[in-house]
This record gives sequence, C-alpha cells and structure tokens, in this order.
Amino acid sequence: MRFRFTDEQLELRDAVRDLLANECPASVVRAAWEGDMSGPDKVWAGLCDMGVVGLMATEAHGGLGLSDLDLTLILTEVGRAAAPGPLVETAVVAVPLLEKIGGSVAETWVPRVAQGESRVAVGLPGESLVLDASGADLLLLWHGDALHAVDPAEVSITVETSVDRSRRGGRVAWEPGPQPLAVGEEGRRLLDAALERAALGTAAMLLGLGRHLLDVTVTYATDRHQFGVPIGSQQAIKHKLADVAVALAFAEPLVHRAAYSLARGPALVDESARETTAVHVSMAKAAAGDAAELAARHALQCHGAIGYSFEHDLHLWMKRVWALAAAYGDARMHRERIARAIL
Amino acid sequence: MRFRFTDEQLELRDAVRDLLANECPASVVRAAWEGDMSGPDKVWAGLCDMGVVGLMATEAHGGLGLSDLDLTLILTEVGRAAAPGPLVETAVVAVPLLEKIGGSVAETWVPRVAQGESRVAVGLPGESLVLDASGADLLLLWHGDALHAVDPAEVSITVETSVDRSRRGGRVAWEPGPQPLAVGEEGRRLLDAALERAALGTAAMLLGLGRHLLDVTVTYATDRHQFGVPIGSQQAIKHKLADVAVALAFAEPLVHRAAYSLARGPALVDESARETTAVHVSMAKAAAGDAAELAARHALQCHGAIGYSFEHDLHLWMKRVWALAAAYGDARMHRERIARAIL
Amino acid sequence: MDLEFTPVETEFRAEARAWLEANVPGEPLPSGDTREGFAAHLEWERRLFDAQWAVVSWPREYGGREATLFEWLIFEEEYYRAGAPSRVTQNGIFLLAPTVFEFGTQIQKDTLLPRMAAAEDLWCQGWSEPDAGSDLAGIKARATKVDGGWVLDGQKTWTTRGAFSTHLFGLFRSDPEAERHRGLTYFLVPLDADGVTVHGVDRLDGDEGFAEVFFDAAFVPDDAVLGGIGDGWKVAMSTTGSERGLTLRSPGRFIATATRLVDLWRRSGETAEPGLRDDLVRGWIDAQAYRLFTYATVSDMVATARPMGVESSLNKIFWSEMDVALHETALALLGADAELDAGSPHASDGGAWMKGYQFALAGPIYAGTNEIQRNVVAERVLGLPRK
Amino acid sequence: MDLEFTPVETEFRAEARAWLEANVPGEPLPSGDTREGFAAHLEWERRLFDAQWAVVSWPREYGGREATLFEWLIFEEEYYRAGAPSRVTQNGIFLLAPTVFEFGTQIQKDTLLPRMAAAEDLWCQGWSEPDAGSDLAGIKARATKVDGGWVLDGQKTWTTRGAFSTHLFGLFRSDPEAERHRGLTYFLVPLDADGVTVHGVDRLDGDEGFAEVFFDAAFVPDDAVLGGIGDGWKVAMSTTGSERGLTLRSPGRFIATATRLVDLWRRSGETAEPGLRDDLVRGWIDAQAYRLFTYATVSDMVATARPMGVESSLNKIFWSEMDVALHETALALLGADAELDAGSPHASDGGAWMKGYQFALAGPIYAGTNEIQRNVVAERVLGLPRK
Repeated sequence: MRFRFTDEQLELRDAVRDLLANECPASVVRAAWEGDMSGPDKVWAGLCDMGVVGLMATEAHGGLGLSDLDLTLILTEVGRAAAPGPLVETAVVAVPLLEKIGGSVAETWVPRVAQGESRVAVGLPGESLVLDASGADLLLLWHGDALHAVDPAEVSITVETSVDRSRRGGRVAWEPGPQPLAVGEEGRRLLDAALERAALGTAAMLLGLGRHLLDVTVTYATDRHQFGVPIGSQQAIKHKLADVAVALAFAEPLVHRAAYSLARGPALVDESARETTAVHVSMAKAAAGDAAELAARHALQCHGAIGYSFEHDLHLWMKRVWALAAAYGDARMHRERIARAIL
Repeated sequence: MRFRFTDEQLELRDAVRDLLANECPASVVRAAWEGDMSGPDKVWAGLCDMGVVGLMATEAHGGLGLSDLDLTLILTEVGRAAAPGPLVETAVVAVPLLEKIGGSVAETWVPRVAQGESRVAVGLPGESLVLDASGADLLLLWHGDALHAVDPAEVSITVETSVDRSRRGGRVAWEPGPQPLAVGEEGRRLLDAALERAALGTAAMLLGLGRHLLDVTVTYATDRHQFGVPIGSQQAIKHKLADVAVALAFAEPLVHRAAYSLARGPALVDESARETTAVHVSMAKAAAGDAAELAARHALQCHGAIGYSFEHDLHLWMKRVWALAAAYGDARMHRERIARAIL
Repeated sequence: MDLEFTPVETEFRAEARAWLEANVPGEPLPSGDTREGFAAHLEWERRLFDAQWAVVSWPREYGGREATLFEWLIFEEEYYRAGAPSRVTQNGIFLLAPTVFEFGTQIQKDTLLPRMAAAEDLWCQGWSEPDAGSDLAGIKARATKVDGGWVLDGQKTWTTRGAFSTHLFGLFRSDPEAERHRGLTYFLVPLDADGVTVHGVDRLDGDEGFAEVFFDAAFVPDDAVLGGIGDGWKVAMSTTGSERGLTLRSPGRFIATATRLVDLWRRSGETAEPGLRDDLVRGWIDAQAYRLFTYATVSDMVATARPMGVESSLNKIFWSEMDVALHETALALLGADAELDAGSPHASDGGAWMKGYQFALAGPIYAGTNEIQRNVVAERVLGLPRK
Repeated sequence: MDLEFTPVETEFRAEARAWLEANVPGEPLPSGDTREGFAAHLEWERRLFDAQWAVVSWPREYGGREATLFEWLIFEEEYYRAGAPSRVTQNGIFLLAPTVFEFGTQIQKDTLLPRMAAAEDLWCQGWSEPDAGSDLAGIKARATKVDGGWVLDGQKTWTTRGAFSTHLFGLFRSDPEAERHRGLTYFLVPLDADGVTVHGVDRLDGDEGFAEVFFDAAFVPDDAVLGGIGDGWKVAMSTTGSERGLTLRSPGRFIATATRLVDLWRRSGETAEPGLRDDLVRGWIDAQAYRLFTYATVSDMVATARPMGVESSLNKIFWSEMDVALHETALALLGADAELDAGSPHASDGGAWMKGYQFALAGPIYAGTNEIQRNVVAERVLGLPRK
C-alpha cells in the first residue's frame, strides 16, 4: 500500500508547471478569448515536445507509453494555468482510443497528434459542444454505439458560444459513413472508457482551477485593506477560504484514486467492496466539481466588486470552472450514478 | 390586503406569554422529564382558564369560537417555553375534529376537554407515538379512512421513549369497533384536515422553540469570554446567529400565511396560482422545521461544551426541536408534497 | 388579517396587467448594460412614463399615480410577470428619489423628480472608491468650498451604468479634518460638468455595466448639495436602507424567476437528477417567503406609519442568496448546456439563466456585502457586542 | 503508487478479522459512558489486551504488535466493521501515549505504558476549565513547587469519562507570573490522591460521560511531570495534534457508519424522499475521501519519515462535519421514528442513530472547536494574516 506518486511523476508535473508559468500567463488565456490562439498554440507545442499530448501513446507511435495515473498531476497543472485547448479530449480520450483501435488508423494519426502536427476533435454524447471542432484534422464522433473517424470536410459545424470564450466549439452535423471504427459491444466499451477518461481528466483540471482560485484569493485578502485591517484577517473571509481548502484537500485523493483505478484497475479491497472504476471516477468528478465551484464562489465573494469586472482575471478561471463542472456529467449526475451502483 | 394580526390577537398572545413566563420556567420542563407533571398540569389548567385549549370550540361548547389564525401566535409562545403537553393534538386537532363531527360526541367531550376536565389523545397515521395516550380519557384513532372514538379501557399501550423525555406516549394496539365516527370520503377529509392542522400547529411551535434557542444563545455569546473578548464579538459566532435570525424571520410569515389559509381559505391570488392550503401548510412546516433545526445546531455549537451537558437547559429545547421537526412530516416530506403540487 | 386584495387593488392590478400585455416588447431587449441596449431601454422608459407607469408611487405632479405601497408591490409583480425590460432608471427612481423626497428642498424636488421620472436625467450612484468598498467610511473624494459652490476632486468606481448616465449622486469629503463617517456631504453632479471624466468598465458578463468616474477640480453650485453640509452619511444611509430593502429587489422579481424555473423543470425535469427536485422546491418556497415577508413588513409600515427598519439587512441577505440559488438550480437542470451563453444557437431560453446567474452573483456583494449585512443583523437586530 | 495491500497486510487483516468475528460480543454493550457499561467495556479492553489487540502499533514489550501505520489503519477498519465496542481506554492510548513515547523518561514509559495497555490505569484528559475552553491558554489551575513534588489547586471540567478513570493528564500553571501559553507544565495525576475530588456530570444524551475534577492542595511527586517544567504547552500541543488528526477518528469508523447508512436506506429507501438519495451518496463519498486522505497522509509520513502536520486541522473539520451529516441523513430516513431513543421498543437499530447523532454533535466542539480549526487552517495552512 503506497498512495503516493513517484518522484518521476512529481518531476514531470514540476516541469509542466514551469512550462505553463512561462508560456501561459493570464494574458494568453485572455488573448484566446479574443481569438488570438498564438499563445495557446505555443503552449500546445511545448506540451507536445514534453511528450504530454502523446503521454498515453505507445512508444512505437512516438508516445511515452504511460497511463492516466501519470497524466493526472499534469492535468491539474494545466487547470491551474487555465490553459486553453482540448488537452483532455486529445491526450486523455482520443490518443488511448486510437491506440485501442490500432491498425492503420492508430499508425496514421497517433504520431501526428502526439507531435502536434495534427489536431483531433472528439464528440461525446451528452456534451454541449465538440471542442475545437473547426480546426481539427480528424473528428472522432459517436453515433449510438458506433465510433466513426470523420473527415472535417464532411461535416457542418454550428458554432456555439461558451460562457468561457476560450472554449471554442460547436455542434457537428454529419452522416455516419459505411465504415465505423467500432460498433456494438466493442463500441460501447470504448465509449464507456472515453466517458470515464473525459470525466476524470476534467476532474483533475478542476482541482487545479480550484487551487489557483484559492491562491489568488488568499493573496488578495492579504493585500486588500478595509476598516484598517487586511480583509483576510476577518473570520468571515478566513472561514470561507478554509472551507475551500478543506474541499480541495479531500477531493484530491479521490481524483488520484480514480486515476489509479483507470490505469491499473480498482484494487484497494476493503469494506466498500461495491467500488468499481466507474464509482471511483464519479466520486472524483463530483467532489472536484463541487470543490472548484465552491472555490469560484468564495473567490468572487472575497474579491468583491473588483473580481466582478471583466478586466480582472478572476472570471477567466471562474468561467472555466462553470463549464468544466458541468461537462462530462455534473456532480449530481455522478452522485446519482453512484447511487445506482451502491444502493 | 393586511398581513398583520389584530391588536386583540397580539394581546392574547402576550397574556399567554406572561402565563408561561410565570408557570413554565425551564425547571417545569425538566421536572416533566423525571415524570413530575404537576408543573405542566398547572400550565394546562391555566391555558384552559384562558380559553386556549377550547379556543376553536364553539361558544355553545364553552369555547371561544376562534380559528387556527387566532391560535398560531399562542402556539409559538408555547413552543418558546417548551411547555410539555399535547396542545397541538388537543386544541388544534381534536377540538375542531370533534366539533366537525358534532352531535352527542361533541356535546359530551368538547366542553370537558376545553375546561381541562378530560384529556383526549390523538393517533395520526405515520407518527411514531400517540402522545399522552396513557392519561387520556378518550382516544381518537384512525383505521384507514375511518375515525374512531376509543375507550382507553379497550386499548393496550406499548410505551415508547422519545429523545425528548417530556414527550410521553406510545403505540396503541386496538380493535376498531362497529361504530366509527366517520368513514370513507368524509373520514378522509377529516383526516386530511387533522394532518394539516397538526403540521401547522407544530410549525408554529417550532418557530417559538427556535426563537428561544436564538435568544439564549445571543445572551450566552454576549456573556462568555474567551481570548479576552465576548465570543459573540467574533464573526464566526455573529454570522451563525445572523443566519438563524434570517431563517426564522422568513419562516414566520409562511406559518402565519398557512394559518390564515386553514382558517379562511387560500386567498392572496397572484402569479403562483398553484397554491392551495396544503401547499401553504407544507411551506410552513418545511421552513419552520429547518429554521428551528438550524437554531438548535448553531445554539449548541456556540455554547460549546457547557451546552452539551445534561444540567444545562439547552438540550430540553433542542430535543423538542428534533422531535417536532420530524413529527407530522419532516421538511423533505413537505417539500416533496409541494413538488407534487407545483411541478 | 385579510389576505384578499381590495377591489381597488384588484382593479389596479388588472389595469397594469392589461397595459403591460399590450406594450411589453415581444422579444427581450438587448442588455440595458450595453450601449445599444441602453438606448432601447430608454425608449421603453419613456413609454412607461407617458402611460404614467414609470413611478407609480410618486405624487401625480411628478408623474406618478400616488399608488399605495401594496399597489406598488402589485405593479412590480405584474411588471416581472410580464417579463418587462429591466429598469435602467432604477438607481434614480429607487435609490436617489426616496432621499430627495426626504431631504430635498422644494426646488430640488421640482427640478429633479420630473426629469428623473421621464428618464431625461439618468442617475448613477457614486458611493464606492478604490479603497472604499465595504468600508464606505473610507471615502477620500474631496469637496472644497469655493465661492458659490464646491470643487470636487477624486475618483468613484463600480458605478453601475455610469457610462450611460447623465448625472451622479455621491458622497464627498467636505471637511478634510473629519474622519470616517463625519465630514461627508451628499452631492448631485452632472456628468457633463467640466473636470468630470467617465470611463466605462466591462463587467464579469462582458457588458459595459460599470464605470469609473474621475473628478478633477469639477465645479458644482451650492444647490448641488442634498441635505445638510457634513450630513452626507446620514442622508446616504437612508438611501442605502432602501437599496437593501424594499425597493431594490421587489418580490415580484423572484416570484417570476421561480415560475420560470418551474417551467424549465417541466421542460427538462424527466432527465433531471431527483435531488434537484428538492432544491427547486426550496427556491420556490423562498420566493413565496420573500413575498410574504415583504407583505408583512409593508402591512406593519402602513399600520404604524413607520419607515423601513433593520429588516432591510435580513432582506438583503435573503434575496441575494435566494437569487443565486434559483439560478444554480436552473443551471444544474441545464447540465452540460449550462455553459452556452447568450448568442449560442442552442442556448436554453437564449442563455438567460447563465446571464442571470452572473448578475445574481453580484447580489451578495453590492449594496453592502453579505458579510457586512450579517454583522449588521448580529449587532443591530440581535444586539451582539461589536468588535 | 500501489493500491494493493501487501501479503503481510492482507494476512494481518485476516487475522484481525478472524479474532474479532470470534470475540466481539453479539449484543452491543451498554454505553461505556455509564457505570455499568464502563465495567463491561473494561472487561472487553482486557480481552483485547490478552490477545494483543489493545495497542497494535506499540512495541511488543508494552503489549503491542509493532504494527505499521497501515496495519493500524487496517485494524481500525476491521474493528469498526465488526461493530466492536468503543474504546474506553482511548484517551490514554491515543492521546496520552503518543506524548509519553515522545516526551517521557524511560522510567515513565516502563511504568505507565504497560498498565495503560492492560486497562489497569484508565486515563482521562484534564485540559478544559470553566474559563478555558476554546482558549486553552486561559488555564488557571496551579502547580506550586514543594519539596519532592508539586501541590495542585484548581478545577478541570468536561473531562470525558473522568468519573470512571483512575488517572488524569493535564496542564497546570507552574509559573504564576507567566501568561497565556507560557509557564504551563504537563502533569500526570492519580485521581485517588488526597485533595482530588471527581464529580460526574451527565452529558446531553443522559450518560454520565463528563466529570469535573477539583484539586485542593493535592500533592504529586516530581516524576508526575511529563516533559520539561514550563514546557506544558509544547508537550500538550503534540497530543492535541494527534487528537485532531490521525488517531482519534480513524477512517474505519466512518466507512462503517456509511455502510450502516446504506443498509438503512435499503430497508427504508422506497419510502424516502428522492433528495435523500443525493445526501446519502454525499456522505458515502465523504467517508471514502476521508479514508483516502488518511492513506495519502500516512503514505507521505512513511515515505518522508515526517510526523503528522497541519493536515490535522483539515482532518478535524472534515470528519466532525461528515459525522454529523451522516447521522442527519439517517435520522431523515427514519422520519417520525427518529425521535425514538434507545430503550424504545420500536426504535430503529436500537436507537443507535439518535444516540450517534448526539455523540456526533460533540465533534465540531471538542478537540478545538471547528471555528478555531478554521482559523488554524486559514492562518497556518493558507497563510492569511492573524487578527
């Protein structure tokens, strides 16, 4: 029993954090809102160079051959920086999906995606939009249980506007072709795995978003004076931020545990033998989503009017939280899924 | 439109408050825990003398011929004093029930109950115990839709122990006799009215319990010093008690509005035309129960260890809250009833 | 107690409903906190005024109907029920006007109120400064007495709709020696005066709803003072009381939101998680409770001829947190689609819930943060010791 | 990361489970916080000790098994899973013993620990005083140096199971000139010493679980001091850390509660309101999260050979509020029957949920109120400024 990351995993995380600290300040996120993707593209290239996008690809396809477990700390860093881009959909969902399908599809696309030469977009049922559908070289789309690789030339996209303008995407209209990549039971299994991975990857991002919101609010509450004292010396502020710290602290191990479960299977046998990987993922997404939403709510309240202005960066993180907490199943949907499993 | 009690109603309330301040200090409640009912009996006699027990009886039967609306402020005072005894079951449920049945049953029992010469116990479906079943001269019991007047000699009582030891009662085993007071549609209507009245009367009591808990906690937090200051000068304490004040303030008009609805019909036509008396009662019970439970929770937390001791009176009020918040439908049950009405 | 509306009240409601049904635009106007939306809202305001619905509770001479408090509540219920446009004049008619009625000279009343009612003058509030938010007594903007008037210097911020307004009411420090609440004076300032610069600031939701207003030796005449010189705090607090209390957030608003939420449930409820049902009913009950609390307060004010009291702080906490909760429930019902903003082809109700959520989040912050309000409730309602 | 238990750990779990299944009383013992219940619990403690399960993590020479931290967690999981009796020795073995291991002399260790493990000495905690609750530094009980020892005067209160214990560990002011945290010394006091009077106090739930302890010129010898003279605060804080953190509320306890709650749902769930389903899952997730948080903490402590850190305050807030929430959900499931107390013929699970609820309500109060803990998290974990 050792519920702790290895030093190598922590070092990779630190390297990603350094990259993002340099390449992805808030101004890059803000520029993406205005459609300037030069910053995010540079970040993406950096992540490709470090092997992050292809982290779960096999070494034969230019990847690192690592797992969800290795990726989870990195996703939290990406969330902390609010870096724009479909990293969950690409590195966590598409790459292992393509690897699982194998054959020429994997050989063609995985190396290019891992190196950042091609972009892939993924449409999962139930989501409000297909992220970065417009710039993709390949679309992975589901039609019932059937997974299709779709040529962007064959779809029409209705652009949707997310409250987080750095999330670009839309609804995709398309006709399923004659040769799906997977159907029936196999297609269903791939879809389930894709949904679990998308939820878990998003949960890991939410942790990082919540951490950032807590950190900047602590700084603001220390600096901002009212009534002759720092507002952060008042219990009302202290206790709100303590609640955020507690929520994040107890969401984190659920995310790490779910990552392990996806990578290696459930393990950790005990009293609660009702546990499955699906339950682990749902616990992680529910807890991380709630914790990040609490962080956003209290961050805004503690900032007051300045946090309510567009010029301040706070809303960039808050809106990402709102979008991601709702994506791939919100907290209630995941708790209901757990209820069906354990009750 | 005038959502305000009359001066007469307020004066009657004040008179009851004075009676209880004199006759029902905490020591009387505590004595009732030990089985000494001399204090509560004296309070009951006083309430009878003031016409409270027979308030809803017709004047012909020695009552005041008044309504739920007139009684609601009084019940809140009884709650504030945590006076033991089945006032809701007697004055709010049994008296109007017997009046509605009329005839010789009403003529026989209502005057004696109103004057305190006889005691009546009421068993409503779904409740955990028939309050004061053992000392009753008459039991009003339901069997399906049928209402029966039952002789205490013909029942066997299994005494139950409430967490609030001043609530004495048990389960009653009995055989329905051949002559129910009401059956079928009429019985059903009487039962519904009895349940609404029991819930609303209990909601009014909960308001008073909550007020008392808030008041004593404000006093304690003002007097108790830690770290060289009154604990009530700390925001953590202030904000908890402010939350209680808000919850009680907004539960109160719901209780008064439901009392009006029971006494005179729904009225107050507006956008929310889905409203019925049942919805009004459920709003009142849900809000008053939640507010009183919040008051109890924060009262204990603000008192700390001293409030956790048996010698301190706080628990007498808290346990009454726990019992009454669960009686005649807890907050969730009532909200679910509203959901069925409005969704 | 009498919960029947009188025949006069019922007639008033019917008249309001009929006019609103005939006149409220079929399509929602663009946001009143954007430039093009503001113009459309101004047009609407003038239509309201022409039909004598702009300021129903005011005297007829200033454009009102001398409506009772209950009639005003009824009008507001009908207004929100009809989905009528938000009032871009509200800072003037709901926050400044009560203060003018209480503290203004006859000349100020006659000059200011009709133009305000007709939306000819558009007022914004100048309370906050960069270092004076929750701690309003930290105001630094100065007023210096000169011959025939005053010279204003300093900065106001978070001024709602300041960029679209013509006038500002605000507090300035007229006695530089005095500290905290003392030595402040309440001024009425035309924004086109020399030395006044207005700089629009975008809000969280992207609308230019805020402004910073800079004063650089701006001259105003003596009659720009409302109330006594140095009495600014007392005068302002009367306005703040009404901001927190009855007038800013009328119950009709939340009854309408709760009703829309029930409609949303009916459209999406089958797929909703069962726990949301309980949340929805909580919010619905809260809206009813808020209405009834207001009715009880108004009944008491009418019966005892008293003004709004400390219940305004209880009120502010309650409505602002209810408003957030109602929108949270709506967004949870929308699930993944919640993120779709106004302008999204598939946004439910045109993205109104996400927009409304962002607006609701301001509630616990402005008009005195809820942390301050809880202090006020604890100290002034409950009597707990001050720090 | 490796979430498989090792063969040694699995074997340890199996051994514990087998012994507990064979030995845990079929009927629950009467409450250990009543006189007759305490005696029955003592018997159980001695059975645990005889089978070497009383203090699994201690050295063998003191009656332990030298279990690793993970084995200790496993033992606790099995202990609660088996529904074994609550530990009336816990204040000694979980709060005092870690301090003795850290600060005690060899003689103190050899004298105190075996008797504590065997439940021959029964220890209670003497922290609180009437005027020193949350503000522990307000301690007034005095220790005056005399020849060969100390004379103790003053009063301790809210001493859990004090009426049934044989010894008390507590803080006394040994330097009357020093203020607040300084000049305190940690003493070990036999309750049968001359001048010591113990007065039992009933708790909220009616059990005599509390005591007041009065010291009237009670003499203790020099070796009754644990740690250095005047170092009492530092020594006590090490104990307080473990009270808040790992040892007092082991995850197995809440996993067991959550499991019982799921069972209760299955028995009553069809009639339960739909919203309760979500509450139940929240509580269940929290229990899992608490276990995993503890596993992560222990993994880190093992890997870096560090002691428990500030996470103990995060821990205390989390478990105490989770415990209340789990019981609230259970009581809501019971509906009107929730009020039926232990001893009621129709009480569900023998009234255990109502009893447990009352016990849970103490959690946010003792071992440093959660208000204090939130200050600690804000200041020491987050670095927010002190008042």
